[in-house]
Amino acid sequence: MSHIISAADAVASIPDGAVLMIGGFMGAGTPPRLINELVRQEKKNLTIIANDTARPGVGIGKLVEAGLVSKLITSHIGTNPMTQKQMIDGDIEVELVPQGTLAERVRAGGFGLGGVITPTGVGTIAAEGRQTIELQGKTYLVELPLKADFALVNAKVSDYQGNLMYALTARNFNPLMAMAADTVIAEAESIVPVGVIAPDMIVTPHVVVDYLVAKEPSNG
Amino acid sequence: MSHIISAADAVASIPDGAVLMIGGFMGAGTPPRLINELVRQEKKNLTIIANDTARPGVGIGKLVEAGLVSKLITSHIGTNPMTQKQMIDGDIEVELVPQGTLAERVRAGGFGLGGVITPTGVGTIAAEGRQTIELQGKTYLVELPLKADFALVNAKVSDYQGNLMYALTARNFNPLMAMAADTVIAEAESIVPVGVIAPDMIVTPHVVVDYLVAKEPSNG
Amino acid sequence: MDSKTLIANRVAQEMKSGDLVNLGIGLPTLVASYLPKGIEVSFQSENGIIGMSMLPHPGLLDDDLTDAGGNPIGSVPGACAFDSSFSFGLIRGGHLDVTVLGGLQVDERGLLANWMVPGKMVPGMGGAMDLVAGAKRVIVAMTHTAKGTPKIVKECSLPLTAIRRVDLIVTELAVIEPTDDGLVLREIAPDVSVEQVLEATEAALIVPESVPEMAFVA
Amino acid sequence: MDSKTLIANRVAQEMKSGDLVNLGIGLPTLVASYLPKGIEVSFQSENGIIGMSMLPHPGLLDDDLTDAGGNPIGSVPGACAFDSSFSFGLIRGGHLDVTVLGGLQVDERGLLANWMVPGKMVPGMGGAMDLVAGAKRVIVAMTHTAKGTPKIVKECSLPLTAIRRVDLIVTELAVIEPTDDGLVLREIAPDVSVEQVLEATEAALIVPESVPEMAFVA
Repeated sequence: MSHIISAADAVASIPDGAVLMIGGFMGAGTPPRLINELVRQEKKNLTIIANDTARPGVGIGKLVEAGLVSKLITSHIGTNPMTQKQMIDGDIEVELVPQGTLAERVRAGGFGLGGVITPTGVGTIAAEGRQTIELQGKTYLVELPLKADFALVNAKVSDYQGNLMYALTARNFNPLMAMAADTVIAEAESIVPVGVIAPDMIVTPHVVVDYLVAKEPSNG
Repeated sequence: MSHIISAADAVASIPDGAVLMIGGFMGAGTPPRLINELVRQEKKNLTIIANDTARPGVGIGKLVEAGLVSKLITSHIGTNPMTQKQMIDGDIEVELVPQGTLAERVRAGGFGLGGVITPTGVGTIAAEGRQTIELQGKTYLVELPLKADFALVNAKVSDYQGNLMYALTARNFNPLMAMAADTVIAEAESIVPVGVIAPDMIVTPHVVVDYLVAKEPSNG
Repeated sequence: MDSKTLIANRVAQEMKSGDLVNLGIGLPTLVASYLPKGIEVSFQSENGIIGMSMLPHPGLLDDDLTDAGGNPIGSVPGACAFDSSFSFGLIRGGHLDVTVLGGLQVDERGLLANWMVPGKMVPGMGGAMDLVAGAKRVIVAMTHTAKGTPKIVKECSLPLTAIRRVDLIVTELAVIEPTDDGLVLREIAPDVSVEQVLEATEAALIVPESVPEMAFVA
Repeated sequence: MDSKTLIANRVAQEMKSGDLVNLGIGLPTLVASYLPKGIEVSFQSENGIIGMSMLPHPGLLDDDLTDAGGNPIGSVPGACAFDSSFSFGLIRGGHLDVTVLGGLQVDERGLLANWMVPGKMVPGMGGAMDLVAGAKRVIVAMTHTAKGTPKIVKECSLPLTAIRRVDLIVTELAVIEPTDDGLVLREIAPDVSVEQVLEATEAALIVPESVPEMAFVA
């Protein structure tokens, strides 16, 4: 069961220096109001775990642009020259992780698994600092789980309790991250009464969602 | 894209001695027509990977009753005295696996992961013969992936291409197994035109389903 | 109150609103019937649902909606269905607040054995090992003895379910809490004396100066 | 035909009906436009969909339906959406029949480097490492040289994407197949000579007695 909270109050509960997982893929499925609040409240020194940093002015790109990010665990920054510049200038520490491995590490964090055993990255520089394991005649990397202080997730629809469903490619990392953080804050495009979303359509159950961002009145 | 096939022909393609994953939990979500065909065609010496053997006369219980099973990898046989008897008599070799570990092992098989790192079973007899690994100060078991020659899965609805959706607790192991076998045979309660199931409702994409069991005319 | 009712009723007092709760098959299932008024919890069934409820009518049996024992159930509005790997992700990942399980033995270390009797009964561990390894709180709900033979023992002779200490043991005689120091007798059942509990228990029990009677809420 | 069209067109001939295909960003994306008639494949986008298609109309831009580059796409009837762990389960688990990727270098062992130039360009590997490690068939679609500097080299100087040998290299000059024996020149582009290919290639090429011209189907 989630508590209903304003975007401002939700973000106010996040301290400087927090580790945040943020859903989305190139901005699709990244919670827009929570991102804007992070910028408005000038949260400092954030560690962000996310697939990418989108483009300047888009999604997580806004956090980079505002200089709020000190560390990134991500699979791709090639579409955001600002991220690359801050990395080269030493302002952001970047840990690059293969995308499938990133997904599994977040899942492992949320699912109580001790790590991930993957063939991806074996023999490349992504294997540096990783333990390897031989199983059934093949070599794999052992990748550690990821957890966060907060997960900021974006859903297409939530019910009043915080049961979430996602739409198309905006799903991506959101359901995985909703399992892997101490505090889960969900923003939804629309919020409907309990029972409106069929049980088989709900991807994230309300029991893992701590806060649901309240509706804002729409003009029009 | 799946080929449409009769239940009889689908089962005829399964040789004696095959390794089968069969979806379902106490019979819920176990494909009924495929089970009946396995019995009718008297497939011998099967290795079955499944959550349980249900009850006598129900689901996988029918295969046990007919004496078709020589090996079982499963989490629970307590509800089927016939399975227990055949195990004690030495007719069925049973490997008991914690349920969550079984689910992850099947998933690892289908998802190309080299194994599963789990805290479940550490320090118990379920750890026997398992490699252990220390990560971040905790001890885990390394459990190996499971794959099968065939997966027999049961869906609530399929479209003509073999895109599958499941209902409620009949989902269970089905979507995991549909990823983990060389040949996947799906049986669905109903079959609808392509496009009828929304993209967010499809849990198993048609690309992994090799055969879809044809509709049978209903009387009534 | 018979023994089962008493145990289920007492266990039910442990639930807090908002908890995600998994009830084992058998006695633990009864707990759902005794939730104190105003306490709202969600019930998970490990075969793949949060939001299970009693079936309101026999005419509504659904092959696709069953509990972990394969029995037909109902679901509440806001229920959510998922596959077995997600279900155990909830359990193993620490999202499950409470699991209530039956027990064959619990020992002085607070370790539970509840899934097999070698040579006699080998049902398999089902989800029990994951539940004990992963749930935030593990409550064992069982009769105090098996036809007079103590089930709370010095050290489990039966195969362990996990090496994680359980959090509470509730029997028809007592409420016992495993701690760093050993098993502490927290409550006794109505009309039961501390001596009776000690007599029915093989394990050493730490007995505080005063042991209150089990509390129930209507 | 310009170079890109030629490469995309030739790569498209490699597709078989029923294939699940993942096209990398940039040049590989063009492959979808040149599928031979009657060949029906499914396109996966690793951000979470099977069944992506071109967007039919700019008025239908959808924030929730994008390709791996964040650009709006459409979907075909029977499309299926899923999360990132499932998407890479398809890739890593051997369910993806073909991936077409760009390349910075491929070497005599058939190993690919395509994700960073140390000190210059560090975009990150995105899904490339999983794709090369996991796809049944890896096709590299790239220009033969980078402004004259050979990209098919003796040994990659750039960081490898994986230690798995790729299956085919298609450039505007040639089709080259990495084998146990080394890189075999399979086809040359129209109006290109074997000598021109050898000159533009740093790696040793095995040249069969006859090297046919690239085949295209309208």
